[in-house]
Amino acid sequence: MEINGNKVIDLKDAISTHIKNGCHLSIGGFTINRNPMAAVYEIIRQGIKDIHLYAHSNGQGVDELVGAGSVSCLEIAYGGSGKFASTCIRFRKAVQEKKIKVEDYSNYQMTLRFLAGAMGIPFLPTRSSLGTDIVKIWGFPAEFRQENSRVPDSKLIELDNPFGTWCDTKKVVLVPAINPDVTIIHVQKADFRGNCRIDGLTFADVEQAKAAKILIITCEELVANDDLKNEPDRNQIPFIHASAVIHIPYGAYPTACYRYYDYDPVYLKEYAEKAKNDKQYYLYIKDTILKYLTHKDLLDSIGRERLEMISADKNLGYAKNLDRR
Amino acid sequence: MEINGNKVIDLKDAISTHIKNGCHLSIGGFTINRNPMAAVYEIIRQGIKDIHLYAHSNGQGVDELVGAGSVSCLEIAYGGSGKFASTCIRFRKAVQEKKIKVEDYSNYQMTLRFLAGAMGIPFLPTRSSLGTDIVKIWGFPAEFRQENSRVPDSKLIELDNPFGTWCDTKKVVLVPAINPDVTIIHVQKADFRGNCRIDGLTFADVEQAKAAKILIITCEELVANDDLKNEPDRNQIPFIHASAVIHIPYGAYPTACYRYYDYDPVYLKEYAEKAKNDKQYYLYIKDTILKYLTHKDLLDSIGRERLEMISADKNLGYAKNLDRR
Amino acid sequence: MDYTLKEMMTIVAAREIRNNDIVFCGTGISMLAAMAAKNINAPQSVIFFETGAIDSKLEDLPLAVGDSRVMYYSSSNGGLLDSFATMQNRVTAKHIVGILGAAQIDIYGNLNSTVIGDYHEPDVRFSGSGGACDVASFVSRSIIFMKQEKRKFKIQLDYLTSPGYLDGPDGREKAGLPEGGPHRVITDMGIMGFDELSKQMFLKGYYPGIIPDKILENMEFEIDTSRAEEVPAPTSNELELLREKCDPHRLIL
Amino acid sequence: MDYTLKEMMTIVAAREIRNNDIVFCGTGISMLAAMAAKNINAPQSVIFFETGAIDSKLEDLPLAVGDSRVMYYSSSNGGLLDSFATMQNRVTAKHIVGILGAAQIDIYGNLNSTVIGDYHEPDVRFSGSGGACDVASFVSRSIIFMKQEKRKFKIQLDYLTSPGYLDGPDGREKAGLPEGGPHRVITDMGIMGFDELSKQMFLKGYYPGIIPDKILENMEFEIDTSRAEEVPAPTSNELELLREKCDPHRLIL
Repeated sequence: MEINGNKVIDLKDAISTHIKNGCHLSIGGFTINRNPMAAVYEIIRQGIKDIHLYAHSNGQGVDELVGAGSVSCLEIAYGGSGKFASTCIRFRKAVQEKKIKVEDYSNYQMTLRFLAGAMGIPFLPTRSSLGTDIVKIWGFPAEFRQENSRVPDSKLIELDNPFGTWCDTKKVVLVPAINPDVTIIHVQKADFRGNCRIDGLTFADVEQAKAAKILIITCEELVANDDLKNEPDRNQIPFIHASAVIHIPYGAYPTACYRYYDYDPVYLKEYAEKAKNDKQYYLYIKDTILKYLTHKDLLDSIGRERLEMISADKNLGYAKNLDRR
Repeated sequence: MEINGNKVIDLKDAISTHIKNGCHLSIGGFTINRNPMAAVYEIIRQGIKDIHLYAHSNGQGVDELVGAGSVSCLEIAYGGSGKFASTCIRFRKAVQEKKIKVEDYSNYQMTLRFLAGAMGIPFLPTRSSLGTDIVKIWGFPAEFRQENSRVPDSKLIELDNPFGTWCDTKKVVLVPAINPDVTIIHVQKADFRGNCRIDGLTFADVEQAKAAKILIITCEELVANDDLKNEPDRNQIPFIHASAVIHIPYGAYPTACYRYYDYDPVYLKEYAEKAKNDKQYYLYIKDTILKYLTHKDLLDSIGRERLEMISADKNLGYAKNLDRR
Repeated sequence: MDYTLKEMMTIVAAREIRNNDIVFCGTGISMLAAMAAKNINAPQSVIFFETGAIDSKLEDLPLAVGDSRVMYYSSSNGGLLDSFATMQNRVTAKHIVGILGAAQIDIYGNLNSTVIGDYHEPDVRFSGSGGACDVASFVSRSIIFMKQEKRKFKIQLDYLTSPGYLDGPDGREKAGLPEGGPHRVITDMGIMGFDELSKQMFLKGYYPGIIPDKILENMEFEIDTSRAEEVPAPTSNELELLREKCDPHRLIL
Repeated sequence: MDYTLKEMMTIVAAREIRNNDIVFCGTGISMLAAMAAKNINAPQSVIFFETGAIDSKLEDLPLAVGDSRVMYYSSSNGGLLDSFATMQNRVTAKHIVGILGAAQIDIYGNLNSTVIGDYHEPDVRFSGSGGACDVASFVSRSIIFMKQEKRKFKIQLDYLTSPGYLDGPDGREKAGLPEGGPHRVITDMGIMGFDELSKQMFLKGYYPGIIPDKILENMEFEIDTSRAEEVPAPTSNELELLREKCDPHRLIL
């Protein structure tokens, strides 16, 4: 990779170059916020299959990838989209119908796993989950783990504190690092080299970004390098981690992007409705995702009025009087 | 502690309340930047002794505390002040004359130790220092460690990777957490509750702050709570960690404070000169620190001209044409 | 004054929150309870989200902990690493109360929010832990919302997602967990505590119009009801503040 | 054109840096070498400080890695955790070259920057590792500045602060360290490399006016000199850019 070059590229090219059948992928965002949805839809359009997917509480993006049949293995802490689906519906179906292999962790554990990957170490310790079935029950069978060099041999390992009772701690759980082939995140601002500025909560995006071999960034605004270097304290991800930068306004739609737009409650409610029924859901994929060539086409079909409805109040960062019932 | 109250207090009171003989203390900053010098000088004025001090590469603050005889044990990665003293002079003397016990770590290890403390876990792993004397040679004797419940029984522990060769790693070094009684940091802006905003590099201040039982904050500007809540992305330390807030302009002087003032090369060079000679150094302590009741008095003796000389360029954040030869 | 069971539950939970508490909350009724406490009885309490926002202004009710509404005018916007470290850190953890929900609970306050049936052949799959296991592992006390149903108050959980007292008084210590654990269970019929010695659930209160036996009928295991008292109904002041300040658009209520 | 030995050393180091390198540097001549590379032969190289600043503009020469001058107009201002994680991370580490200095070096490029004499009864105490041990442990190649003196090129170090190849070709692997290791040693008399097979130091070049024997006289251990060639003196262009762009106020030079 050129550390220093111009990394701006088209979304189709970025996805076809970097996302292969069977690849290990991680996507940023949280439940209904800053999911890299344009990239998710492009993955579905390109018919990529057999993805090994990592997320903590990604919500919408995970559910759509699972629903479209792109995912074979999922390591996750939470499959929910807040009020719109307390359990993501296609995720639930896929697990109940055993269409995907799932491994369950907690949110902190998944975040620590990305952090360990970003730090270049094999594991990190936590006191979370001692005594629970998260430690005792493995979703991926031991044989699968042993045969597959891309997943660690153990889900989690309990370790007696090697420093005795230091910090009043007898035992910890070690969580194994994740180093995805690719991480995709959606951010507010990026420059051509891949410097990123995220407004509002970063969730675990920074750790996910730095843990990956390839980092794909979609952004609301492609700004000049000077615009970011002016305030370096606000740039969470320096360009040395980036492989591809794609300018896609509304790239997180229908999830929210702080200071730019809110989630679209109309879309998310319709989605939850359609997700309950297989036939309806296949129609959704056909008519809402596959039908359009690009994210822009999809947005055009939604129409300017809906996008204005969710456009963020400058001060608050979300749509003030949005009807969310 | 009142999580939510008004934590503004006078420096003398903060130090006399929280810093006791024998206490475990950590101070923020790096070499010649954002050392909490006003607090350091107040500790020296109050004649507090036998401090167990933690820093990574603190530089000036560590050297003055060691020089004044306030420190009995020091855990550190680097005792230097950049060009002004590639090895801090009083630190070197104290070690050579065996006046203090020292334990050596690397910068990353000390930072991870603070992070482990902040995270509430007993240790963190790294691949740094495998095969070196940092692992093999202990500064604190094993008996001292065993007798003293405030230090871990081991300096460092090597551990075979429990996940086999996951992440192509056979072995790691575990560094034990630090939970100081008190951490003191100097920041650009704080409010009465103890929310902090640091401009420029944070070094390891955030981890040091969150690892401590008591956090004392000195700040250049005491601002309204609203002024910080307006831009929460820029506040690295939320008030829930804070115990005391002290408003002290030039509180890092003679070290630098980004966007406010530069280091004072005149002071630092004179200091390095005096530090070489015991008699001269005792005169320095007497005439520059003990002679004055407060940091403001010390600053008055330096004079407005010198402070103007180091005042930061608004754009650059440091003094543009400062003579630093 | 008329009130719904959801309003009753929210207010009963809010009353458990004190000034100087740092309140961890999830989506839905748990968030509403935290907001109600802040608006009614514990104005100095601090609301805190696993996504990394602390002391958000919450001008509008968030519909998820990842909602942009939690990011506005907070004291600090960090990420998941920050929030969970704050819970695991013993200095801050002792001030934190967590509010959780689950699909199943047992007598020691252990929770299941993962599956009904066998993990590998699930009858019903739920969202999974999210931050719940972390919160239950770390914080000094937690408040748990449950529906009062036999299939939810179980002798044996189908999956133990979030630790309560595990198998008894020294369960947490044996497992290596920090002190702390479940403090209250709030249902649509009453409120439970945990016995200081046995760490088993007991009935602390029943709502107006509910008798303790009704509650027992809706549980698979039996609990001590000898200490139970009637829980006062929400006052008109409580209801007014809840309805007007916290959820004027009836998004949760 | 006249030049000082310090200028020669700086430029010899700068020539080792390539476009697409991420250059970790410390205080003093190491920072100057990184700036020289950027201004002379590797304009696309990226300078990076352990304190957390990356790609700083460096309008003025910093006098410490904690100097506010590294914070101005960087790509990102983080902290120590960020910078060292970037070095430990194998994806980024493979692009990183570290520039280090030390009080003692041995034939395998192991470094001492801690003490002369016994650790517990030191004759001379130095600053200690700082980030040096971390850099030497993590990055794919490092460049080491040394003074060419017998007491500094030691058969046996008084203290091994920063790992080179430890005790031989498989030293790093046996110890559990990542691949990588010392690449060049630059002294006031010449430049050394490390043999691909033996991982032992060898003389790669000697400065104009210096003969290899002079270098050997100033080392406690012997190294192969058969591959040594004379190092070209700094060009007038190199010197001009170094003096005028990098250190116009002669703060380091």
